[in-house]
Amino acid sequence: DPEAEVLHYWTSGGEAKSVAVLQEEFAANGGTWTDMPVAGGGGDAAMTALRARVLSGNAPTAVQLKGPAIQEWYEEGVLADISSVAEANNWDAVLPASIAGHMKCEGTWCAAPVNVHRVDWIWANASVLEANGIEMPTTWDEFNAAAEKLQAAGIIPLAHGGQAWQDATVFEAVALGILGPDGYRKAFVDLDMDTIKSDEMKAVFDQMRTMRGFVDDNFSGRDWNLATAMVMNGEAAFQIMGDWAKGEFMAAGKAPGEDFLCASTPGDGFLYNVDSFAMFNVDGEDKKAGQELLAKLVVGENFQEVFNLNKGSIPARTDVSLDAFDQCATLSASDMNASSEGGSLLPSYAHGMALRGAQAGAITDTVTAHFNSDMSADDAVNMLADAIANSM
Amino acid sequence: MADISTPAPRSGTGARIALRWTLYLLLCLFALFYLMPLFVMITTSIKSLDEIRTGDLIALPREVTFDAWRTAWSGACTGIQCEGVRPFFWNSVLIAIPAVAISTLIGALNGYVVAQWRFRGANLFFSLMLFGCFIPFQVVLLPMARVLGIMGIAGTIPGLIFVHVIYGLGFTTLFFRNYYVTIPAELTRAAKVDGAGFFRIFWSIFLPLSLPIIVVTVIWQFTQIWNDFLFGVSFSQAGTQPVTVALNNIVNSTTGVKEYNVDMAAAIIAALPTLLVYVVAGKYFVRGLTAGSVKG
Amino acid sequence: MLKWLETHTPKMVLAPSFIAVLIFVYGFIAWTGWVSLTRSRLLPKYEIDGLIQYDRLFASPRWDTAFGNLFIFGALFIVIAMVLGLVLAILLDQNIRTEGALRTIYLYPMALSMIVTGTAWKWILNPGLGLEATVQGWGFETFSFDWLVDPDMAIYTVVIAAIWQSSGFVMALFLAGLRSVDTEIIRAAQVDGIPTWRVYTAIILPSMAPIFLSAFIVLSHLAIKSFDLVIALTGGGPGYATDLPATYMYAMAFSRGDLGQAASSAMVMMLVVFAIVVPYLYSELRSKDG
Amino acid sequence: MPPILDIQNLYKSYGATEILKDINVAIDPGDFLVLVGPSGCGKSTLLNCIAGLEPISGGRMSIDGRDMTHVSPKDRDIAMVFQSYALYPTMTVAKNITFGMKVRGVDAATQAEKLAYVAQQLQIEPLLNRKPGQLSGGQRQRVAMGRALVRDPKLFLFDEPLSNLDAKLRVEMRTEIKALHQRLGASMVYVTHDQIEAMTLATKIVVMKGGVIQQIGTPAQIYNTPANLFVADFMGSPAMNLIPATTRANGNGTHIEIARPGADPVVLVDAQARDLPRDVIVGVRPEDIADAASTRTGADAQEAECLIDIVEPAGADTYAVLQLGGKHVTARLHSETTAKPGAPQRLAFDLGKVSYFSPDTGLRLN
Amino acid sequence: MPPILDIQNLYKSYGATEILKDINVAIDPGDFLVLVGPSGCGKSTLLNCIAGLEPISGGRMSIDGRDMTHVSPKDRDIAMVFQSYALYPTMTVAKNITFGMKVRGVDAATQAEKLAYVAQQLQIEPLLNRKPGQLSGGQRQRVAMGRALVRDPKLFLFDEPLSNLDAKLRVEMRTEIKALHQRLGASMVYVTHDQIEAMTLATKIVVMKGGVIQQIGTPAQIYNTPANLFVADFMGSPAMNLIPATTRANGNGTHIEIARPGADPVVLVDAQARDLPRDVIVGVRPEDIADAASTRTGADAQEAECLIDIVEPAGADTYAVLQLGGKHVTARLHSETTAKPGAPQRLAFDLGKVSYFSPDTGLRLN
Ligand SMILES: Nc1ncnc2c1ncn2[C@@H]1O[C@H](COP(=O)(O)OP(=O)(O)OP(=O)(O)O)[C@@H](O)[C@H]1O
Ligand SMILES: Nc1ncnc2c1ncn2[C@@H]1O[C@H](COP(=O)(O)OP(=O)(O)OP(=O)(O)O)[C@@H](O)[C@H]1O
Ligand SMILES: [Mg+2]
Ligand SMILES: [Mg+2]
Repeated sequence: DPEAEVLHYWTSGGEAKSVAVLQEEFAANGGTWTDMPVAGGGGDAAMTALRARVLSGNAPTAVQLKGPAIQEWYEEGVLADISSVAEANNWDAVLPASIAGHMKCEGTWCAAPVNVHRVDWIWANASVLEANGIEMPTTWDEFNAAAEKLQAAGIIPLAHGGQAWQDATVFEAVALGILGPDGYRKAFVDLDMDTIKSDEMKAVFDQMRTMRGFVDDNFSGRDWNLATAMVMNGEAAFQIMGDWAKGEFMAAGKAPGEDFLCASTPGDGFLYNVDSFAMFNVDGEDKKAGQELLAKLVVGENFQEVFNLNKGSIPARTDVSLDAFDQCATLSASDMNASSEGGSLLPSYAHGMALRGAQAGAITDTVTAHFNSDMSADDAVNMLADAIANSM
Repeated sequence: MADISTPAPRSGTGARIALRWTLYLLLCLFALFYLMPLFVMITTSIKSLDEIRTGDLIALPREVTFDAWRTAWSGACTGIQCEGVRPFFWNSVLIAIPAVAISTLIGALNGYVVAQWRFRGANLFFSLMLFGCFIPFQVVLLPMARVLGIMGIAGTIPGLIFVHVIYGLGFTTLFFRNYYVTIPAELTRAAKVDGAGFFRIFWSIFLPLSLPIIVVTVIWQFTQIWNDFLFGVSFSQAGTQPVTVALNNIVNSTTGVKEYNVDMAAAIIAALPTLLVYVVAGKYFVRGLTAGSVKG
Repeated sequence: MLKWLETHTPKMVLAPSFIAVLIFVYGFIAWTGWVSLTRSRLLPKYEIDGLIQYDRLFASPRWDTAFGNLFIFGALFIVIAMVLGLVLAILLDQNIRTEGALRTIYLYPMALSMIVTGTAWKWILNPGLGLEATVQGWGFETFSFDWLVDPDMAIYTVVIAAIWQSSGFVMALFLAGLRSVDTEIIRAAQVDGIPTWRVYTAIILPSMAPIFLSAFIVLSHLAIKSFDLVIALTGGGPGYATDLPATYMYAMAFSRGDLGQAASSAMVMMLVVFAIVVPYLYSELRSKDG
Repeated sequence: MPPILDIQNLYKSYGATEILKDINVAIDPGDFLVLVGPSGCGKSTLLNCIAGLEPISGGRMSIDGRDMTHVSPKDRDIAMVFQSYALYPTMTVAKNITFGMKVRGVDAATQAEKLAYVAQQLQIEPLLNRKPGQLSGGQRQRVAMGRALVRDPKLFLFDEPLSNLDAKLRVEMRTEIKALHQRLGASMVYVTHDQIEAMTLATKIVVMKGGVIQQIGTPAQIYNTPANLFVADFMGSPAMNLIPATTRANGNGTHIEIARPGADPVVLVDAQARDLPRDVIVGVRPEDIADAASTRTGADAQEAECLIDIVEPAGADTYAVLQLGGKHVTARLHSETTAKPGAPQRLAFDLGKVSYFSPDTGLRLN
Repeated sequence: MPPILDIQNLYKSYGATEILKDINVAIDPGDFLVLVGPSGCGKSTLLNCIAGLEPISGGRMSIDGRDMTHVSPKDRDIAMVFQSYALYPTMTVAKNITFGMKVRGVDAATQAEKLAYVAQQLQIEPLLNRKPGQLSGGQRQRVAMGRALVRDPKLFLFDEPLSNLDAKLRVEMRTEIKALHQRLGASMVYVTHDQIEAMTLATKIVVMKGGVIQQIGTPAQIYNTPANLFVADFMGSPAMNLIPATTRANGNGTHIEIARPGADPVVLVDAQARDLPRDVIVGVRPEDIADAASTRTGADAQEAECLIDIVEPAGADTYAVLQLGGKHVTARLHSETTAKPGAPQRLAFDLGKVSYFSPDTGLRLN
């Protein structure tokens, strides 16, 4: 019988419910699911455990992995090939090309996508905006203008948590807006030094400096959900955060469009953060069968719909009906399709989709150092270039 | 008995009473400092999530509810199971008790040898052992995983016990050695003349003398092992995960809704066994065990 | 044979520990040293590639910060926790009626997992939520305590939380030591007319030198390995102002898949430990033999 | 001048056991009080109470006129030598000795001078840089002495300070203590098991038993007129002979009749007329029973022929044991005596210092 | 029968300091060896070496014919009383005493029986359930004794086992040890500072100084014919008078001329003709200088009129100090002597046990 020990880091109530769907389906198909959840640090802890398990020759059957890490693990020669499942289920056709690209290792399929989180969201408190006569900004200048207005009105313009990954999230949204999708790709996917050292990049840092002025003084170390709560309470107006923030709003009983607004951050493009499962080489027919079944179910329409309804993200498959989804999700899905065709569907560097950990980390180091000091944009750009070079 | 403040006055002088009051005041002030975070944790754990979201985080609860405690104990999700920290307790107990016992015993023996049966190289051994206390656990994670794999105890509770014993030895040896060097060598001598051998002396003379340091060692080891996350997460597999991993899973989801009240309750619950150890073991902080042994 | 066994019992008792230490400490250090010379990323690789990882390490501004923090944090933490632990132990040793309860109160922070207490501390230290807000609420408008969000001061908040967490254990350690001091000697000092504080500083504390060694080792260990604490309290921030080598190493090894880099930072860390601990150990153990 | 030490109705118990019972002692400045008594009778406990190291269960005590009942040891201005030495283990001998002075802010020169003086007196100069753990028992004891001797307190308390010293050194130390006492006019309380020490040093002796004071007096009083059987038996070595006898008053003194096995009773005549009950216990010290050939020819000496059981030569003297009144009686004879075991011998009984005790109460009758 | 203890060329040093130098001692089964010597001379160290508790730096040692140089203490079959007691602090008195038996697997009944016997001998029955911390100094010492006495070893080692006991108890204990020695025929090595203990208990005395053996002999040999000035001076209390003198051989014996201040020299005639150098040191014990009126009228007694400096009554005796040969000389007079300080007195010098020493080497000449 199919068996799977699944290492993942979805442990909060909403997430657990979402994965439970998969487990149920898996069980319905005769499989035995052993749950091995390890939360923490955006999957860092899970990756730690994974490494120990792999080295001890006791790898889990399926692991929640994402981004270039999939390819890195593949290079270590420990990933199983699930091309047969992918081909049988025609994944190529139903997945956006750039997302499918993440699932392939040297031409073979080595992972199965679960969902797409959009990262470049800006959330707003509807009544605060209304009270101050502000529209959702569509350019960074508009955003700055709105922010100044809010500040004058005694409202914190931007709710932000001073943790490196949150800094990076804001940064990449700003970068996408200012550099444009191509510039973003060159800078954060190809690590093109010219782009990195360009004046536009300096403009990005300048905007970050401006944004720093819109954040209250006590932001250091604040959890993202506390920032979200500030928006909910009307203490702050905006927050730039991935679509998981929606879950906090919903959990507090707020309705999208009425109590809070969602929009993509100023500028074109779509930054995605795709969760996926990779299968590890294991012994035993049961486990291999489990891997295949799991892969099939993960990309199956049913799971993609139910899971993402719960999780607040959107299905990776483009052919899932979105009737049941809320307006933010619908917006996200249509943007994804549009940007996929326009070539502006881009991996989020801040969430480990674009670069190897060391490189992404090097960039984040610079971003957070700049954001938390009075470093000039010139210095920041030089530091960024050095850090990237040093991380190779 | 031989506290500095003898003789205990039956009816002390004014200055003495004032001193005493200052002392208690000071101790209570320190206690307040230590209790501050606990206060925050407890108040948070008995607030509703709504109140946390909308209210002042460190204010007293407007409305007291123990739902979070219930959830933390038996309802919080730690993965697809939502059974709270309860199912993981037993794993932690199975790991912590043998690991503490074994490492304390070996540490006591090691300390006894190094302190009382000095031989050439004993100090070198001790230094090597001590330095071992400083090895960053992050460093040992991967090679240890390999070794556990080779030994065939990867992912098992014995494997975890093994790891905890190995990396606890440095400390247990340190504590015991440093306690035993202060015990007069004449005791060992007398026992040797009485015909007692190595183990007999240890068992009959030294162990009974060691209560305070056993308490310290047990407190340290139990805390370290019970609260260990890194080894627990790396060297366990589904079914052998200790309570810290569960706690971590409850607390540390990045993209889920944060339930601070449950987090706090879970953390306090997870700490209860350790607290119990502190209270129980604390009774053995007795004085004067060496009294009357030798003329100095 | 039996006789041989007997005379060598002490050594035989140490042997398993000795072997374990050789393999699991020194073997692993050697392994780390090796890996630090390679370009290992996700998993260890064994092709030696020179000192490149060390070059990278020393070129990294984040490491500079982390390394510098180690000394600020380490020194403050060890000294303050030691002093506080000692003071508490001495105070508790004065025939305190409520010793049991107070002792548990001082100790309990050890029991709590820092991943959660970190949050509580974060709130307390947060100027908008915690102490500053509260005290200002009492009417002291000018009161300011915003270290947590000040990159130059944030490391001190880590020190505060670390002391809060560990000083109780140091207290327990010293208490055990105090309880083992021969009472007759204390009496002799009292009769000699020595004031109480001198009895402690000149007679009791010197005889507790071995206990100090224990406390020092424990605290240095905690200082060097402080990880949860930083992650939970500041996440290394603001920026990476409160990074420590341990968090740096962890980030490199596990978040960033840069194992070689992590290994090199570990080696540098251990070198520092070696440089500090060995002279201390040497003097401590020597004087004991004198 | 108030008594330097005044103890009134002092009680001390450990849990339920009463160790000291109703102790009343007062000593004047310059007194040298020696405490003697069997092992475990409470001597060290009494010293500890005087020093304030043990809380007392009842009574009060003053030093130099100030009430000290609840004053802490360090404020009592005393110096003490502990039976268990209690040296500071981490300090060198020199530090052990000077530490008290240092704390009191005595200047370095004076410290060095006193240290040198004391070290020379105690013959521990070569040991000044050693730690206590590297000393022999006697050396430790001397360091403990040194620690007290450098002080200049109101009261010295010594708990068997010389017990681990060899005879020669002990004599020297004894002389040194005596000199110190006279030089400083210091007041001292001194516990010893050595009778000679007690006799030669004390201005006043306290004999204790089971936590109760049996007698307080000068050495001569204690030795010559013991207050009861216990004191009589306890002080002096070999002990006083305590012989059951019957008395009969008579014109020219008191007739004492002592039964003995297989021979007529010995009848001795005490020249003084005394009012005694019929049955008494007669106390005669061994040195008051001598060879007839010796100088014991004074007014109170009386000869009697006795059968010698045992003869024990002991260097300077020879002891003879005989049976009188159903007791072994020891006589101190000359080392060149002619006494032989099993042979009769004329002995001289000197009744000048005889004591009479009541067999019922044990109390002295004369 | 091989010697029960045979020590050959034993050396012992702590670091660079040599504590014991070339020790050679052999004792036969049943011997009672007493070690005496000044404090710090190495007595305890020697006991520790015999017990195997201190590694020795050179030489060898055998017990009961078996080489024990490198054998561990527990296999040497010895019992030891430590100068520092070394009681097990967490065990009750009873446990302290029975621990050794328990370790050796003695059955419970025997343990109880021996414990009861020893406890009674040592008068510690009421203390059996106490911990050492609750005992007085002398009680601790008795427990330490008890721990040795319940054993039945090849060799007993006692390090000043009675130093903290009062005179009475000490005499009883001494008797008890003597009885034990005779009853069991046990072999013992015993350190004491008490001359009487040494004299009455020993079958053999070893006098040590600075880690070197000065003399080995029976008590009488040591007392009467000390091998050198050190032994002469050390043994006996008050010490032997060592008086510089000049000698002159003569038909009817040896003339000894002792200078004195402000008077003619004292000339004594030793009846034996001896071959002595001109300058000698004459050793005369205090008890051999007596009142002229005493019994010292034997062949060797000679009278001389001397000026008394000090008179010290000491209970049974009175000591007189005078100046002879530039030294203080002590005479033991009768307690009823007529001697007065500053007055002349006829004294009898008994030359029967006189010793002569070389002033250069300190060695005995006769
Ligand atoms: N651990 C040590 N290190 C250095 N010297 C020591 C040590 N132990 C003892 N000594 C020295 O060795 C000498 C002999 O000591 P030992 O204890 O044998 O003397 P002792 O004859 O028993 O004296 P006492 O009669 O005072 O007990 C002493 O001078 C002492 O100072
Ligand atoms: N902590 C204690 N608890 C109970 N009893 C005690 C304690 N300390 C001493 N004693 C008892 O008190 C009595 C008196 O002890 P103390 O030490 O005063 O005797 P001592 O006269 O000094 O005897 P020694 O001459 O043997 O030293 C002893 O019988 C002893 O057993
Ligand atoms: Mg005593
Ligand atoms: Mg000795």
